[in-house]
Amino acid sequence: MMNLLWLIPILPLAGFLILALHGEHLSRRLVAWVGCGSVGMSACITALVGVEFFHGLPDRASYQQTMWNWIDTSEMTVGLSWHLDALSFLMVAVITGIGFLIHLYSTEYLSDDDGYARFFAYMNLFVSAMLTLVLADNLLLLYLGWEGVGLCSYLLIGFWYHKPEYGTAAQKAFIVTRIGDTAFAVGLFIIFTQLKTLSIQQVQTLAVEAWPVGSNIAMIVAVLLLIGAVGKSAQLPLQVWLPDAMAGPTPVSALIHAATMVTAGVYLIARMHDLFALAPLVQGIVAVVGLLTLLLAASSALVQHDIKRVLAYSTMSQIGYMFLALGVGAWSAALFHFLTHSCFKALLFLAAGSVIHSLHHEQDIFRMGGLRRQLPWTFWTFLIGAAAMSGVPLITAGFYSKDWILWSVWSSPLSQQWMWVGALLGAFLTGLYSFRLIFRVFFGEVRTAAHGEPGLAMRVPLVVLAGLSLSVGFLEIPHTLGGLSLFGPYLSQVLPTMEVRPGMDDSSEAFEQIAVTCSALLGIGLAAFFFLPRVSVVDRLVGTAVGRFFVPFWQGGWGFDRLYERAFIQPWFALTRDAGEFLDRGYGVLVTGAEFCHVRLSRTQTGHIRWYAATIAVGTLMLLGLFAL
Amino acid sequence: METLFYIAAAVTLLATLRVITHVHAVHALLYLVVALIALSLIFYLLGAEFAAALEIIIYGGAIMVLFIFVVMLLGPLAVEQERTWLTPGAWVGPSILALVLLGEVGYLIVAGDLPAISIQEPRQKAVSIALFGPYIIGVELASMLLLPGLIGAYHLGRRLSSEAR
Amino acid sequence: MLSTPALLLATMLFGLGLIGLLSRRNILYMLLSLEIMLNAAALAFIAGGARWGQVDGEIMFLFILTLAAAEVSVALGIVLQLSYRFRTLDADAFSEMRG
Amino acid sequence: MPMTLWLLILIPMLAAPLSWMGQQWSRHAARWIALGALSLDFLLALVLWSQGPPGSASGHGSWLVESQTSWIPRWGISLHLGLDGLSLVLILLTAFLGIIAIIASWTDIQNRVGFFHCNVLLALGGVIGVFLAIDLILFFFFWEFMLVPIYLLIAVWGHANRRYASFKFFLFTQAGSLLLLVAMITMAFLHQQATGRPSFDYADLMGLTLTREMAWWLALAFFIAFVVKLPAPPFHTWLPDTYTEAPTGVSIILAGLLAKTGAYGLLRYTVPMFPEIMSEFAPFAMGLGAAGILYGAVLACSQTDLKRLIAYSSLSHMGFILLGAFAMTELALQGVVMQLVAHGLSTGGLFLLAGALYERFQTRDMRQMGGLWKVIPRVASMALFFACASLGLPGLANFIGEFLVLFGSYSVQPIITILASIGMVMAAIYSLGMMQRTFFGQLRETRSIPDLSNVAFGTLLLMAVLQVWLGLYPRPVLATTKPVVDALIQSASLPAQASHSVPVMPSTLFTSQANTP
Amino acid sequence: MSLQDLIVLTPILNLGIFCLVTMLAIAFRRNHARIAAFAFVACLLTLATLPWVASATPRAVTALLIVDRYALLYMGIVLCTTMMVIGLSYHYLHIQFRERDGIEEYYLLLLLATFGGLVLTVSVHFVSFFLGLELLGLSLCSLIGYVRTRRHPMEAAVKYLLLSISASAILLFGMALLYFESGSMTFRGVGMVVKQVQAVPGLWLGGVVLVFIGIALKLGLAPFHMWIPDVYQGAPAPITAYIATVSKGALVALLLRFVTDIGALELPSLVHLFSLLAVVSMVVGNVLALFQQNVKRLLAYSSIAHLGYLLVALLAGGPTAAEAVTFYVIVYCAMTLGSFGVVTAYSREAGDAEQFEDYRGLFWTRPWLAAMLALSLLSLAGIPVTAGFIGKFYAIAAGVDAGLWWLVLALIGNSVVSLYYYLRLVVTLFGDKPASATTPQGLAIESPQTSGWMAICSLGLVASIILIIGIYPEPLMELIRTSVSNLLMVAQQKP
Repeated sequence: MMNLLWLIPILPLAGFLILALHGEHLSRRLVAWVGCGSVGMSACITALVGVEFFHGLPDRASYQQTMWNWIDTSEMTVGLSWHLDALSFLMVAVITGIGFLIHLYSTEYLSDDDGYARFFAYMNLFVSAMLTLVLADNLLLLYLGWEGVGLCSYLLIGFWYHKPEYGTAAQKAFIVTRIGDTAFAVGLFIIFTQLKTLSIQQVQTLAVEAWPVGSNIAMIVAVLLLIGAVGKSAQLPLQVWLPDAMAGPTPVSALIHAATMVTAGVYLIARMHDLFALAPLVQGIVAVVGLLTLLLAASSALVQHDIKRVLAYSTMSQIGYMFLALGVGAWSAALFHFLTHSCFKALLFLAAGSVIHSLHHEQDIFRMGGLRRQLPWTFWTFLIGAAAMSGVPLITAGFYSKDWILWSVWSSPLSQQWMWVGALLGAFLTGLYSFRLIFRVFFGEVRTAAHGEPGLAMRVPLVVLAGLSLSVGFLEIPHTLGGLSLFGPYLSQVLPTMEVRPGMDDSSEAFEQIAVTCSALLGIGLAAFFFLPRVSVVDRLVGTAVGRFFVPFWQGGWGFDRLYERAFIQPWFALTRDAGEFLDRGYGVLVTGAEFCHVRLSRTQTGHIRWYAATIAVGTLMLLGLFAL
Repeated sequence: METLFYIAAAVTLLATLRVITHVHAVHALLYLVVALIALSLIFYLLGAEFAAALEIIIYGGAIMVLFIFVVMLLGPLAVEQERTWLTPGAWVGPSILALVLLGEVGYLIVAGDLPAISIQEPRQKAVSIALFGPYIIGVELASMLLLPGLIGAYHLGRRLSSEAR
Repeated sequence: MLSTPALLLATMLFGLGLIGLLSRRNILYMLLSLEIMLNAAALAFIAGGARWGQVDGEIMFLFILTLAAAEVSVALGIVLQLSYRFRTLDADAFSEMRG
Repeated sequence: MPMTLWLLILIPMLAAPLSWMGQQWSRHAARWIALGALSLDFLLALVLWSQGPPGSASGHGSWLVESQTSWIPRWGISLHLGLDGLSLVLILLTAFLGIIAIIASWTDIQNRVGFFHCNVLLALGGVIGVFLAIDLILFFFFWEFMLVPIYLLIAVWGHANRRYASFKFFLFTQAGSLLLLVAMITMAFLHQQATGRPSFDYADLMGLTLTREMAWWLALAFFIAFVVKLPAPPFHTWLPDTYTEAPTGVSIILAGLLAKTGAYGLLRYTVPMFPEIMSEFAPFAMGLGAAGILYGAVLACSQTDLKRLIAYSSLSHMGFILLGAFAMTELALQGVVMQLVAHGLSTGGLFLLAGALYERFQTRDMRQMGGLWKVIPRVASMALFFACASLGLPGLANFIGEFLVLFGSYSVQPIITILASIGMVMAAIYSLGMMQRTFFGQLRETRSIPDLSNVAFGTLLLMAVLQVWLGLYPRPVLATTKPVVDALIQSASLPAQASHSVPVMPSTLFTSQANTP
Repeated sequence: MSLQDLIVLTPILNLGIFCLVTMLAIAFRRNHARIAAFAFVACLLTLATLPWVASATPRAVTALLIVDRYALLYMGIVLCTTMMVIGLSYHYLHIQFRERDGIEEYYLLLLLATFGGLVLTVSVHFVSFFLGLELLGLSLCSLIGYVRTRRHPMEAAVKYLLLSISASAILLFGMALLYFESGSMTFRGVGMVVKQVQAVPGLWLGGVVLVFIGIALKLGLAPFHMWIPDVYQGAPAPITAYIATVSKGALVALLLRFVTDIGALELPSLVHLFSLLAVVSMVVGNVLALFQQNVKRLLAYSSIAHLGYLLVALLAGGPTAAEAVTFYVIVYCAMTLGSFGVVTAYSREAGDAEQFEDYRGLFWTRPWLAAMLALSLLSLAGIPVTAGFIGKFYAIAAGVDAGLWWLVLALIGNSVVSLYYYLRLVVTLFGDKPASATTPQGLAIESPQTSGWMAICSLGLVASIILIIGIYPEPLMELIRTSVSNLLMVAQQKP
């Protein structure tokens, strides 16, 4: 069964090829079958492989499969090879599973769109690329998937190409991530130059052997990989593309900009954890970046008007948590949060999509309200998602994952106390903005009438994801609450478990959990206080001087867009405004000079014999003077 | 001897100067003839009496006559100038220079101490021997050279037969 | 020896001829000036012959004479033709081709 | 067997007058003749490829197939052709792109069809000759020979500003190649001084021992001549004008093949002949390459003319070749070869599409386009594909080329390589900008416009498939050129030891006299 | 004059006799075709004597002439070129002289000029040099003004006459100075003086400079090039071709011999003089041609530049230089004949086809003629497959051999510049036919559809020569090598 591994990324690719080359001639029904079917089959194969992976392999170590040698020179041998281990299997499972659900959802969501086949083609390509990314055995193949998902993200953001601003958003997303990718590529160059290999496993072992902890080279490589990860995962300072990326259809946001692609950075850092462990300083930077992003994004999410933008900022914020966890060495916690986040964020996006769908593409939450009764399915699933995101204790998956992270931050030897405080503030803000959304959209008076609940194809994924959002958290229950630990040991094959700082015992853990719970609940409560009443308290707050400063500031994502506009984009346009080039003008001077000489010399050809004779005389005298005297 | 040379040289130069400054074609030609005669005197003084003779005969005679002939032929270009040709003042300059030369020649004849005579055998003989010995090809070539002169003058100088009618 | 002064004279005559060539506009005069230049060259040959006591200079003079005759005949042919056709002997009038 | 080399050159050259005459027989006769000739060439090259086990050929000095006939013994010039992996790959590319160019001209060129194809065939014959000749003068012969037909192709069938462009093209190239000629002649004389007879034979001149100063000047001439053709700044200003003004098919040939001759020259002559100088020179040349990458990219971003944009992007891609060629590591050189092929395919595709757009809208100005995806999805999707190829998307051939170059160069010149990598970001900017301005956004055209014909689409698809194939399985190209690359590296490392030893007489180093007939 | 002398002089004698016979034939009965054929046969027969004579060479005939293989080779060039010009002229004259009024002397003058050219190739003495030159010059002068009904030929004739006599005067004066200084009129005798003394006498140097200036004037080297464009433009097209080829070729033969014999290249100041002339010629010629709108003038300017290239080769000195110069002369003659030949063949009664506009789109109406012109122009530009490339190769090779780096660089720089105007003309050939077919003078163009079979044959021959030399130059190189070695061998043998 394991040898079917290669089919997992290839099937969606086949789906893409069919749809891309022949999609226009297929019926919508067939397109949907191909689009969903390929991912679905991938998911099935994942399941089959999973069965064997859990039972067949001794110690569930890893499984490798090479299709062929991609680059084959005497200096560099890079195979198109797949590497399956616990980490990649987790990713594959999430991608194919959630991917399938979102595909299913899309069949209805986009049912009356012109580019139906195109959409599924891109989506399939994306799934394929994403699977390549996570299954890659070497960094170059990983890079292939890395760029591939970037491309698909670009294509899908700009899916509705007739709106120029969507195209711009797509371009922005691609170029900003490409900056990160370039740094990543340079990192690859250094790794290869130093270690003469690109295989992930070998790189890690060799790096540990070759580079001492904290050495410059390890730091540089780690920083470069971090920049790559930051770009892809929309973390500070390359986070600006994600809010704009919401221009794409909502399923795209769910799949790419919430569940899978944006977490590629997390995956990369986790993958290369040994390398990051060699560069403690960089790991610290990872934590700080995560923390800052989570606060920035959370505060920005508070004041957005567009439902999808709120979710986009929330995504950034949640990925910030993952980075924070990675930064403090809580590898498993980060990936656990990735797992739960994939479920609840996909759920939230899909539910939001359902809202948007039924409101005829209305996305402004200030034009929504009271949808609770009109869209009960959507409401309940959205509520579950929001609860999971806010970390409503005990029943939601988000609680368990976030709690794990916060506990790790609290107890990790690598972290600082203020980090925990920041993360706690983040948890509070999460509750606040999540339920702001709930109260704005589903409570209060009806502002725009909905045209009914979505159909089955959209409802099934919502329900399944809602179920997952509630249940996956039970994979890892802290021992203060019973102590069921499945996830941590599962990943311990691949990722080191975090050591707890001495002096951290159950009591401190309990105290910490209570603090987290309180902050989350406080956020939800405050949201109820702010947004539930008809005359909003918030409006008054916004009117104050402090509010007048902070609201636009937060709305603009802390002004990064404007800063980049000034610092990079405008100079760039100034540079590229002129289509001519100065070197060409240099040659132009030569031409002008020649023309000038020609005109001048032509005037000497007067046609007068006497003038000619005079030149002869003068020439003769001069030459005589020069050479005979 | 040397004085003679310098006087002749002066005459040549003066006459030549007038050739290039004079506005009337015939006058200029007259001066040129004088210059040529003076030059032939110099040739003579340099011992090239054969050249001196040819200078007068061919240059002063044939070629200059050709020139004058053409000037006459030029018709309209010459007609307007015809009146001025007759003024006696025009003859003064050439006459004076010619007289100077005449004096020189007279002196040479009277003085009798000629440099050319000091050469044992007549100069013309040596020239002739050289001309028809080592330079025979040159002579042949020179004779060929006259052919394009002839044909060119014939073809270029002639009017079209249709125009002539 | 008179050969060196003769050479000097030849040079001066050559110069005078050149000046004439440059300063006169009438083609006829230009031809005359050229004759002077040729004559100057001939004189220089004669002077050379005198210096070395050879007859070669004189022989060269003869050939120059031949050239002058041939050349003058062609030149005058052209002059006649020009005067027929264009009614002018102004050298500067013949400057249609230029540039 | 040796005759096949001549056949490779002569088939297109002899078909050229035939296709000219073919004009009188029927409307498409010229095209079919040209197509047939090139297909024949392609097949012949394929046969050669399949016959020669790529592993056994070892680059310089010993060739897969060789043919030598005396030509001008007075100067030691012979008709010496040799085929190795590098030339084989490039000849395959030539024949392939030639076919593409003719297909691209099928609807584009409607007047003087016969003469057009005659010129195309002559030019391609010249290009193949360049790739095969290993006598320097013969090389130069073909090198110059191909200029005239290309010049005519631009000057007669080009766009509005064709005269200016064609002049610029010719003058720049000629300036470079005359320098080359002087350098070649100098080398022949140096050979004469050393051995008593002049020789222009590659092997003879390879073994020449030069004084440092002389080698420096010669190397400079060899460098400039090829860099003009490649091109790299500051000798590139002919490129945008020429590529833009040429008709589609010719643009493909120009960008896909003529630029390659420059790269080929660098690899075949400049680098191995003056290894010592070149190793000193490498930082500068690589810097020039990086400068070309960035400069081309910045200018590509500034363009509003579609073909001009592609032209500048091509300049940018050529920078990688310069970068790699002077890095002198196996990876970089492999990357260079790959980039040669990949760039031919990607730029060829883009020019084909730009031509298709021009045919439909009579403009190349992207400001007058927009939203065309809706009208001509086939063009748009193919453009998207080739734009991706151009920006170096992994999985496509360009990626292999660029990345191998960068991998190979990093170990030599890290800073320059990092600068060059920035070009990847810029490539994204201009490629996507092109897509955005042309195919996305609001639709302006309201009339209905035919999409790509099946033939054109199939052609593009074929190129795309090749891109993907080489992007995922570059082994055929890499393996074929491996011996050449190895030999190049060997020759580069050779003088390091040789410079300390006694100068060896050239004739003993290489035994090319052995195969003189 | 022994029999042996007469044998080696056969070519010259033969042609001389034919001149006289032709004159008699004209006097006897005027018939254009017959006289043309007669002149052609004269050249052909003379040409046929060359191989026969070759066995008896080298041989000095009196002090004036020396007949060696070198001279015979140049004689061959001169004669072949003359034959081509005769071929080109026939149809041209046929059109120009509708009245059949005095066409026949044209051929006689042509033969006389050629005779002069032959004399130049064998001259080693001032007398023969001067007489040969004047024979050539005077005949040419008449030929230039031959179409005396038109203004331009007459204007050109006057200019040529006056300036060519000035040149002769300068040349003669220089010779006189040399004679005065050395007491000898043979080239070698003149050169001996310098070899014997330490310091070069100023008068001698002045004489040499004057002689060179005279030659430069006749060759049209800048800054003595002024007359060239006007005369080229004004002269009837076949005569332009003749001036550009025969008169220059013969003179170059003489120049090479003169330079070799007097050992001019051993004197730095003379080398500098030549370098200066070469560079200035190249630059001035090319710059003047750049935007020229008159085809004949353009070719004239280009010929100035080409003489500059040739000087570079000449300056190199030694066997390679002589070879290169000779090769270049041959190549140059072929391509000049080709280009002016097309101008001739395309000319009409109203005047020569000399404006760019006349040639616009020629390729689409008369492809072969246009191809011929394009071939010649590309050859002039030095593009491979044409003879011009090999010529340029030789010139560069000579320069490189002698280490004249700056001159070689100037040469290639100028080649590039020159390419511009050649291409300008080539591109015109391939342009689109203008809508209104009138010349700037307002004359309606009746572009001739035929050019006479003789002209076409000649052009075809020239084209094939250009291509053959361009593709397989080895036999010609061998021929030149043996011939030239003769020149140098003689130079070394008899000091």
